[in-house]
Formats: sequence, C-alpha cells, structure tokens
Amino acid sequence: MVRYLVRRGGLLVASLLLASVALFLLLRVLPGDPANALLTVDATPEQIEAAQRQVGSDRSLPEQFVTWFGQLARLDLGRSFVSTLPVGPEIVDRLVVTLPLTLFAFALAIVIAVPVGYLCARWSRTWYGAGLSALSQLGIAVPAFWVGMLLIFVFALRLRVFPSGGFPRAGWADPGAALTSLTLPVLTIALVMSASLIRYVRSATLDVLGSDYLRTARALGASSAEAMWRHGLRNAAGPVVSVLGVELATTFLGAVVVESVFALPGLGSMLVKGITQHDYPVVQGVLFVSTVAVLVIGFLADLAQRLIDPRLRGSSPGGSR
Amino acid sequence: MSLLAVDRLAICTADGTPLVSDISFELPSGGRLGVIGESGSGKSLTTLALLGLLPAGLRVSGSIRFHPAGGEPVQVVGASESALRRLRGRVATVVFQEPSTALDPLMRLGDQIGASVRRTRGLRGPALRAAVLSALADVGLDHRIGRAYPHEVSGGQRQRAAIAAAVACRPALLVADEPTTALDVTVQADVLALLDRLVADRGLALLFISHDLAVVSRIAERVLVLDRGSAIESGTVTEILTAPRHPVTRALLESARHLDAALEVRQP
Amino acid sequence: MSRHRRSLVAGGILVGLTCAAALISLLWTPYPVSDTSGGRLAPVTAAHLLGTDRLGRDLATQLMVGARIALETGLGAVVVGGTLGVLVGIAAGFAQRWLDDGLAALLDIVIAFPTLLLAMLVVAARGASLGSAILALGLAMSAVVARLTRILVKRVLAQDFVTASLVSGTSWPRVVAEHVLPNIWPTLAVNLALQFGLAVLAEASLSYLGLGAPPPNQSWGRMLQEAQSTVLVAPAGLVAPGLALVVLVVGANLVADGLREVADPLARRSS
Amino acid sequence: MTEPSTNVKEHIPVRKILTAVVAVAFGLGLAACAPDDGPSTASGADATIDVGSLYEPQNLDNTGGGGQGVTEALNGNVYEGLFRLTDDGKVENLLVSDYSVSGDGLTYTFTLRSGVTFHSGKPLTAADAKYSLEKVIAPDSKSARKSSFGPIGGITAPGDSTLVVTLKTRSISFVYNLSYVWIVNAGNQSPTTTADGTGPYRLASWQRGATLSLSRFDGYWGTKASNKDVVFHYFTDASALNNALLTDQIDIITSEQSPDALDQFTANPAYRVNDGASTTKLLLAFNDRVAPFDNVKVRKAVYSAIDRKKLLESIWGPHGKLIGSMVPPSDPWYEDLTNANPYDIDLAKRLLAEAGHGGGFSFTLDTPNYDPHPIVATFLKSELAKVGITVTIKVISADEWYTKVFQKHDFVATLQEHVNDRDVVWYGNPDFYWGYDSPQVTRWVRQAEQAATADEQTALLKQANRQLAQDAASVWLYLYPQIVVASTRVSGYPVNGLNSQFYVYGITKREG
Repeated sequence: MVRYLVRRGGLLVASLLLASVALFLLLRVLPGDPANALLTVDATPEQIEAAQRQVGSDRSLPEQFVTWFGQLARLDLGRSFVSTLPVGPEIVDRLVVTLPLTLFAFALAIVIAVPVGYLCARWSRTWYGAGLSALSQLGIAVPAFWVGMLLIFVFALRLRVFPSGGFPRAGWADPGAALTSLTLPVLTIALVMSASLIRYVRSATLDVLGSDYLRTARALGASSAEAMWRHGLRNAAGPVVSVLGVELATTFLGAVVVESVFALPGLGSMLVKGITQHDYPVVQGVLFVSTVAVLVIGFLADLAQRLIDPRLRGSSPGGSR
Repeated sequence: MSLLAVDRLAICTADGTPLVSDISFELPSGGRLGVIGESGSGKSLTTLALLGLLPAGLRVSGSIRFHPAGGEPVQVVGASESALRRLRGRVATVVFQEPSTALDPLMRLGDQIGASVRRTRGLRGPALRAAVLSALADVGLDHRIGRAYPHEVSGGQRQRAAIAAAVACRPALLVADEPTTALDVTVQADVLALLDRLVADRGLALLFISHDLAVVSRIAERVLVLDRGSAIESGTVTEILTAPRHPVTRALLESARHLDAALEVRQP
Repeated sequence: MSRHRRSLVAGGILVGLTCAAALISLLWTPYPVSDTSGGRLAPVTAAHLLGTDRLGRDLATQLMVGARIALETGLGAVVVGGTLGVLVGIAAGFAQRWLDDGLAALLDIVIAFPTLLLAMLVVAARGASLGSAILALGLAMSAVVARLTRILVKRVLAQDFVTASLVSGTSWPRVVAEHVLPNIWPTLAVNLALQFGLAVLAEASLSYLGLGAPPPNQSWGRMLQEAQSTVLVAPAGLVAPGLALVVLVVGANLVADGLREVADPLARRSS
Repeated sequence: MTEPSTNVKEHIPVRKILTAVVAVAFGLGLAACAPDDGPSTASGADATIDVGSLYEPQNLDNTGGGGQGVTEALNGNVYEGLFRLTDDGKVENLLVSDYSVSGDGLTYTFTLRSGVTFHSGKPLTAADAKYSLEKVIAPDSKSARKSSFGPIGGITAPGDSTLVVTLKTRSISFVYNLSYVWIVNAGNQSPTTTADGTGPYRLASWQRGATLSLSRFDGYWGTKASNKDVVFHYFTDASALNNALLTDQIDIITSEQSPDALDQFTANPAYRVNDGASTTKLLLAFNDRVAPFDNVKVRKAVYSAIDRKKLLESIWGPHGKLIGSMVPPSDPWYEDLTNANPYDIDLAKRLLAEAGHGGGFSFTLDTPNYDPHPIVATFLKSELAKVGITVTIKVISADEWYTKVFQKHDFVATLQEHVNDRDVVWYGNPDFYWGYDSPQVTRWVRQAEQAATADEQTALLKQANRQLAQDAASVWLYLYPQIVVASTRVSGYPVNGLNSQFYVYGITKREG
C-alpha cells in the first residue's frame, strides 16, 4: 500500500508538472494580445505601449514561463493583467461559492441517483420500471442551463420562493441566505448530473442482481435484502465510485454555465471572464487549481476503489484499466 | 417419507414457452441422486426451482415438497419468500458450478462462511469463529485461507470454501450443481472425494447435477436423465450404465467412455 | 416489435423530425429568416406559431433554421471527433509499453476536463464561429472516442486469430482493415450516436454563453439566451427551443440504445 | 423461525437513506425559511440600498485600470474631485472653495475647502491634490482622461490649502476635466484594493465577482448621506440582473442594458423606468481612408439608406434617441442634425449612382461579438440590401477589434459604441482609427480647446460638428438610452448617469 501511495503520488506530481507546462503553452499559442483588454476606445499610443509592458507581451516566452513557474513553486499564482490584483486570493474567494455548490450538488445527485437507479434495476422488467428509467434518461438530453432557466422562471419569478441568482454579501456568515441562494443552482446541477449517475447505478445494480454470489447467498438462506446489503452494495459501489470521481471533476468545472445562469461569483464565471479578456494569469490560475482538483479527485477515487476491491490492491497503479 | 418429493414439475417462460416439463423424482433422507443431461436439458433450472431461486418471470407448476426429519413439510411451489428462506440453508443448500463467481469477490472467505453459519445456526462471537474454523478444517483447508479473498486462492480451494459454506449450515440436503466442471481434472477427483466423504459422514442427502455420466456414476446411487426439459430415463447407476434404454442416454454413456479411456491413457 | 427495434424507430422518428425541419428550411420557411415585419415580440398566433423576437423575426422560422445549425454542429463534431479519435485510438491500441501508458494517461487527463471548457479555449483561440464550435467539440470528443477505440482495439488484438495473422506477417494496416475495424465499428457507432447528442447540447451551452455560432446563424442556445430576458412577456421563446433540443438529443440517445442492442445483444442487460 | 437480527439488518439501508433524505430536505427547508438577502426592511436614514449593476470594478483605482465600474461605485460616493459634475451636467465646486485663472488662461490657483478629512482621519491637504493630479498624468496612468490633461505644464502646492497648476496652452475644458480627478490620500499604499477618499461613504467591503458595499461616513464634511449602507451587486448577465430586481433582491438598476426586459417593468406599477440623458453613441464607423468610403457620396448614401428610426425601435422600443452627429444633447455644442442625412432610399440610390456605384457594391463589416452589435449588423445587412449593397458580417472579439481595427486600421467598416461625452474632438485627430482627415475640422477642434471663452469654444465645435455631419464621417446610428429601473420604494437616485457616475447619497427608501 505504501509503495502504491508513493507511486501514485509521483504520478500525480508528474501530471501536475506536465499540465502546468501544457497550460502555459496552450494559452500563449492563442492569438491575440492580452494588452487589448486594458484599452478603451480613447487609449493613446503611449497607453497602448504601457499596457503591453504591464502584461509582459513584450518579453520572450521562456522569460515569461520562468517567471510564472517560479511564482507557482512558491504557490503564488501571479497577478491579473486586467485588475493587477493577485489571482490566488480571488480564487480562494470564489472557491467559497464553487466548492459548496459542487459538493452539495454532488451529494444531492447521489441521494437521488442511488435509490432511483436501484429501483430502475429492481423493476427493470416492469412497465413502471421502464418508465422510471426513461424519465431519468430524459435528464441526459436536457441542457443544464435550460433547467436552470426553467427553475428560475418557476421558483424565483413566479413563486418567489428562492432568489433568481447572486450570492449574499455576507457569504457564509449568513448561512441561511447562502444556502437559499445555492438551492436552485444545486438542484439544477444535481438533476442533470443524477441522470447519468442513475444509468451507472442501474447498470451496476443489474450486474449485481444477476451475479452468482448473490444467488449463492440466497441459496444459503439470506433474504434478498440481506444479500443486497451484505454483498450487493459493496460490489456495486466499485464501478459507481470510479464514475463518481469523473463526475465530480466534471461538475466542478461544468458549473461554469450554471454559475452564469444564476449569476454566482464562482470559479466558472471567473474563468469565462478571464478567457474573454485574455487575462492569462487568471485563466492559468483557475485551470491550474482545477487540474489539481481533478487529479486529486481521480487519486481519491482510485484509492476508494482499492479500499473497496481487494483485487485491485495487488496490481500496479494505472495498470489494468 | 422422502426428504424431497418432486411431482410433475414444469417451468415455462412468461409467454408460455415450456423450458422444463413433467419432471418427477423422490429423494429419501441420506439418498444420492444424480441428475444428468446436456447443457440446455433443464437441469440447472430444475436445481434453481428446488430452492425457489428461479429468475423473476418464469412460471412454475407441479409440486416440490420438502419433508425434513422433525420438521413441517414445505411446498416450494407458490411458497412465500419467508417460508423459502427458512428452507434455504437449513434444509437444503447449493454448491454452484463456478466458484470464482459464486463467491463474493470482495469478502474474505472466512467471513462468507461465517455469514451463512451465523444466519442458519444463529451462532455469535467465539462460537461462530470456532464453527468457521472447523468448517474450513472439514473441507481440508488451512485456517489461514479464511483470511483470504477469493481471488487469492486456487480454483479448487475456492470450491472447497463454497462447499464449506454450504455444509456448515447443517442442511439435510446438499444440491451440487456441476461442482467440479470448472475445475482442473486433477482437482476434480479431490473435490469429488471430499463431497463423497462429507455426505457420508453427515448422512446428507445429495442431489448431484452434471453433464458427465462418469462423474455421476462415481458418487450417485440413482440417476435421472434429462433431455430438452423432460426426464427421459431413471434408474440405479448400474441400470443406466449397463442397460441404457434411451438413445440420448446411450450417447452420454459413449462420450463418458471416451473420456475415461483418454484419462486412463494420461494417468497410467 | 422487439425492444431495440422500438428504440431505433422512436429515435429515428425524433431525429427525423429535426432533419425534416432542417431540410425544409433550406427550401421554405414560414417567413424569410431576416424578415422583421412581424412586430416586436408578437404573441403566439396563427400567423406566428411561436411568436416573434425583439426584431420582429418569426420564432418558428428561427427554430427551423436552428435545427440546421444543431445538426451541422452535431454531425460536424462527430466527423471531426470520430476521425481523429479513431486514428489516435488505433495508434494507441497498437502502441506498446510507455507510449501506450503515456497516451492512455494523456487521454484520461483530457477527458477529465469537461467538453465545454476545452471548447471555450478553442473558441477563445479562433474566435466564435460555427467552425470553431465544431472543431472545439470535435477535439473534445476525440479524446473520448480515442480512449474507447484504444480499449476495443486492444481487445481485438488479444484474440488468437489476430495474433496469428500478425505473427504470420500481415501488415498492420491490413489487420486494421480486416480484423480491427469490422470488430469495433458497432460499439463505436453506438458511442458516436451518444456523442452526437452531447455535442448538440454542448453547442447549445456555448451559444448560450455567446461563444457559439454568431448571428445571423440562429442557434437554439442563442434563442434561449435571448428569450431569457423576455421570459415574463413571451414565455414561448423559453420553451420551444429547449424542447427542440430535448427532442433531438433524446432521439439520438434512443438511436444509440437501439444500435447497441442490435450490435451487441449480450450487452442488453448492462445498458 | 425468524431471526429478529436478520430483519433489523434488512432495514438499515432504508433507514440510512431515509435519514439522509430527511436531513437534506430539512436543510433545504431551513434555507427556504431563512430571510432573503434582499433589500433590508430598515428604512429612512438606516436604510440599506441594494444597487444592481453590470459593471464590476476591475480594481478600485481609476488611474490603474479600474474601468467604468469603479467610477460608478466610487465617484462622488467615496472619492470626490475638486469639482463635481452634477447629474444635469453642470460643473460646481466640490473640494475647492474658490479658484482663479490668470489673464492669459495659463495659471489656475485653487483654494481647497477647509475641514475636510479622509476616511482614515487624515486632513486633506494640497499635497494630496497634487499627488492625485500627478497620478492621472503619470506615465503608467491608465486613466481615460490622461490625454485631455496634455496641456499641464507644472503642479505646485505652495500652501496646505493652495494648489497651483500651470498650463502650456490654454485649455477651456480644464476645470471640467478636473471633475474626473479623484482626490486620494497620498499615503494610501494600495489604492487598487482599498479606498481612502473624502466622500460621504467609506468602502466597507468588496467581494470580487459579487458585491461592493459602502457605509455612511459620519465624519463627512458636507451633507451626510440619506441612507446608511449601499451595496452594489454585480451581474455579468443582463437577464440575471433584471431577475434580481423582479425578485426584490435589489432596489435599483443603474443602467438597463436589456431592452427586451423593459416591458416587464413598464407594465408593473411596483417599478419605475427612468429615461435619462446618455452620452453613449452607436456608430457605423467607416475607414475613411480606403475605398469606397473615402468617397463622401458613398458614405452619405449608406447613411441615407438606413432606417435608423426602425433600428432604434427594434432594439430599444420607445427608448433612446436619434442623432445626426457625434454630439449628444448633453454636450453644450449640441445641434439637432438628424436631417443632415435623412432616411431616403431614392437619395441613397442617386448618390451611389453619382459615385459610380450604381450597380451597388459589397463590403465587410467588422462586428464586435457582444450585444447589440451582431443584431445591429443583421439589421444593416437587410437595409443596405435594398440599395444594392451587400454586407458581409464578420464577427470579431473585442480583442481582435483593438488589434485589427483600432491599432492597425485594417478594416473597411465596423460597429462600435463610444461612451464618453465631449468626444467629438476625436474627429480632429487624423490618426484615429476611423481616419477622418479634414484639416479644417482639425483646426477648429484645436482652436476650440484653446478658446478664451466657453461661447467661443461652443461656436467652433458646432461648426466642426456640422462639417462632420455633412461629410458623413461616420454613421451615427443612435444615442443609447440611459435607463435607470428602480423599485417605487426608492427615490432620490440620479437618472442621467453621465459618464457612468452614479451618486447614491440622496437615495431614500420607504417602508414596505
């Protein structure tokens, strides 16, 4: 296990290094001058030059990279071209919104998907089971932002139960208001996300229900509920957990559109703004943090799978996938 | 009074396609019956039907009656799930063909044996642990195997563990559904010998399902031959071996002889 | 009628509806696309089945034209992503050791980033256009297709008859043509049908964020974005494009389900 | 025999799931019951005013790239200038109590108001004023006003309350331009994230991407603000902003940018839609250097071929105003020139024929990818088709616009909005992106700035303006409306929002 952790950790660090270089290059390859984001239609030639100096587009690529990487090594994500403010603290500020949004949505999606997926599998031969499956599969075909718009229309504009968007000024110091403002976004993400989860839970459950060991347990006197609880849950958890890792990562960044619909000051809206303004430090910073999150989540999902499934413990990381 | 009496058992799909029809046999306490047939002959469905384990959507008719010594008779066909639960493990257990899938891959072997012992015999704590150890010993497994996961041991050891779990429930009837088919030829004989010994020692009745007449003839007293869902012939092992009446039985006998011949060449 | 047949037929009808709307829009629409004669935000009437937008353009007309954009993006992305993905996937499938490991790890990382994010980067680089959207979605899709192809290719290569023909000196392009492609295409087709639906959804999201096909191309995502500000006055604009999206994507998913079961009846249970 | 233990185990998953479901439901229910973060119920002098805006500051320094948002939130509220531009466009003394100009118009002597302190408690001195003005004209200044202070020759602070500025040339707009210069505490080390001004509010907090809060400054030298707190809520999407007002999360929208949304407010008695004066002009700007738009007749033909009235109505309904030149009504040299190039398709065709383009021609229109430009381009395309001109719409990003159009002048025609007041003077600069080169106009513009009196300046700029319209230097499509939408609970807000400023100190809120 220790060896596995060391190897897997090394892989993690290597991936991060690779990703950071790739990120840097990818952004520099994009055409366009970030200095333009600092201009207004009244800008003088002198101001244009000053802007180019400020964003460093007058320096060579390796020079820019060394600066950035040096900062990164000190956990400093640099300063935004546009606002001249440090990127790191702003990311932290925005994680306060994005992280709970992601985690709540994720938790709710699981709470929805596990029982529904289980029932879809259990009732797979009945018309109501087929109906439930079909209904839940509709979720895969619905764009998240549309769900958000409909929820706003119904619950904010018509019923006025929840706010239509925004995040309270007091932030989490006012947990009631913060939760209220996250309710509709969380629901939006969870509904869409649970649709694909249901598919996996259903399929994992079907596999388990058809498994020989479940039949063995019942042949030795276990009730079907006991067999499901003792053997089925764990066996179904393996494949679902690996999917959950990918889904969690996707939600974390996929919140971009939903944050935009609900005017939430999260990482997603920061990224969109950074991209449209060619604000490289912002884009680099957000994507770097996201990459870390994605890789760490992947690592945790791997670890969880190994804890669940003894068969994986013998094999090397990254192998047999 | 027979331990198990099956009368005009028939199984068909929801849309009425018959899969098994008109099977009848009896098995006295301590008796050994071999059920033989090609794949698709309905022998596995019959096994599952005995314990009410058929997949949803199949319809069963006829009668399957268990009458354990000192207990009430139970009619399996149409029985409630809780009645079936009292039957499974306590009266009859099954050892399935494929030990690598029949055991939960994520649970230690000892725990799997323990779970069925705990369930059927109500043992807890040290008594349970002792029962698991003795069950392992009964099938000739080292106690350390109890700490292993199924994928960590050999196919033969897995099947022994599965047998241990079944026998440790102290049933009156052991149903063995092709228990040796998935094993290496050399291991087959050992497992067969083990079953023979266990059944004899404990006075269990044995229902042995196989496609291999040679194997069945070594362990069973009587034989029932199935073909395409129907019983075509039954009798003692000697009767079937010496005077098969049905062409299908004769064909089975032929292939068994070929195999035996081949085996003898290999094991001088 | 068996279950997979039903999926195929139902899916075909839904996708067919969209195709029909798109094809008809090439020849005829209720109004010319840029006809602004309808009056600002006209309500739903017989003359304007879905009302009009702020410039007085007929929404039903735009919906039909939008079908064209949706199909173009979806198909375009599938062609780009499918071609690239299959090529990379086959290369990775034949690759050995570290090259294979490296490619697999790279694909995993790329896949971990949502399609939309990759697409946004491409759009940032190339500017918002239909071409950018197709290229972006195709690129993102190619990683998924490549990973699947790699696994499928490995599976085929592990089979004895393929090993035998490789050992006997058959060139690998021939192996690909004779053994690999015929064996992997059914599963790939299913996946591409699913990816088509996802691409259509992603394009709608891009357009919603203002990063998709620019006007006068009227994409459904953009229609939704525009309808958002008039939702209390003209709710029809919020419902129709959304439903159109759902119809097309559900259709594509049903086709995928149907194909899956035709291609691989054994996989029916684990759909 | 049944074993109770088995039954208990059977129920565990169900119970766990139930518990989780109840917990989540309870959490959501709790959230639903919690009070909204919307307008507080406090009213009168204790009220909190929630303001919604699309313009979040980039940072808090208006000479450091803070942008339009920082002017809106802080100008006049947290920071004050030596002079104030009132909502109706007049310049009045603010931090100066008096000033004098030398006879040659080149030396300005300002006397600062006494008893003014910064929020940090430090008294205001002439050194702060000098520092503030130097900050605007410094080499690294990003102030949009920097170029208008070109004539400054020297700044001195001979006493604590006296500031002297000498000019190299006369500048009639100097005092007006000073109204854009914030007087900041010279000792503030981090003006991009903190604020230390002399205004009626101090900065309470800034949560990036979300809100900026102001609190009444009790040590203010003048009339105290009529409300206690003001919170600017920032949105990136006009619909989300409107929804916030519709659901009472905010009281007021500083500048409505979603024309379509207005219907839902005008129809509702709980809201008031205020049409104010605006300085934002939408231009179809030609590249006057290159064919075919180096030909006045072609430019005039295009102008006359466009039904601006219909365009404005399609986009803004009854709001907004048609203009015939670069000068908005709030500039002193405004004249109604909308008929200099009337909408007249026949005239347009005649002009085209005279210019040798009787058979029409085609050109590419570089269209910024953000609203309203794409939709306007679509409209222009269908209008110009009627006189035989084919428009190819090329959508470009703001970034491309600055590189390609603004800096390289590599375009034939483009769409752009120009937000500032008094910006007609750019037509006096032949190097500006649209390349309008009329020596006469250049001279008039220069003379106007160096004029001795405001009347002389006005007369000269009117002359220039008429010439521009006659030459159809660009097509001035329309003047944007400046629309403040507010709940009827609040009153006392500015409606004109000149140059993006938004004074909040007069806003009051009724109960209910």
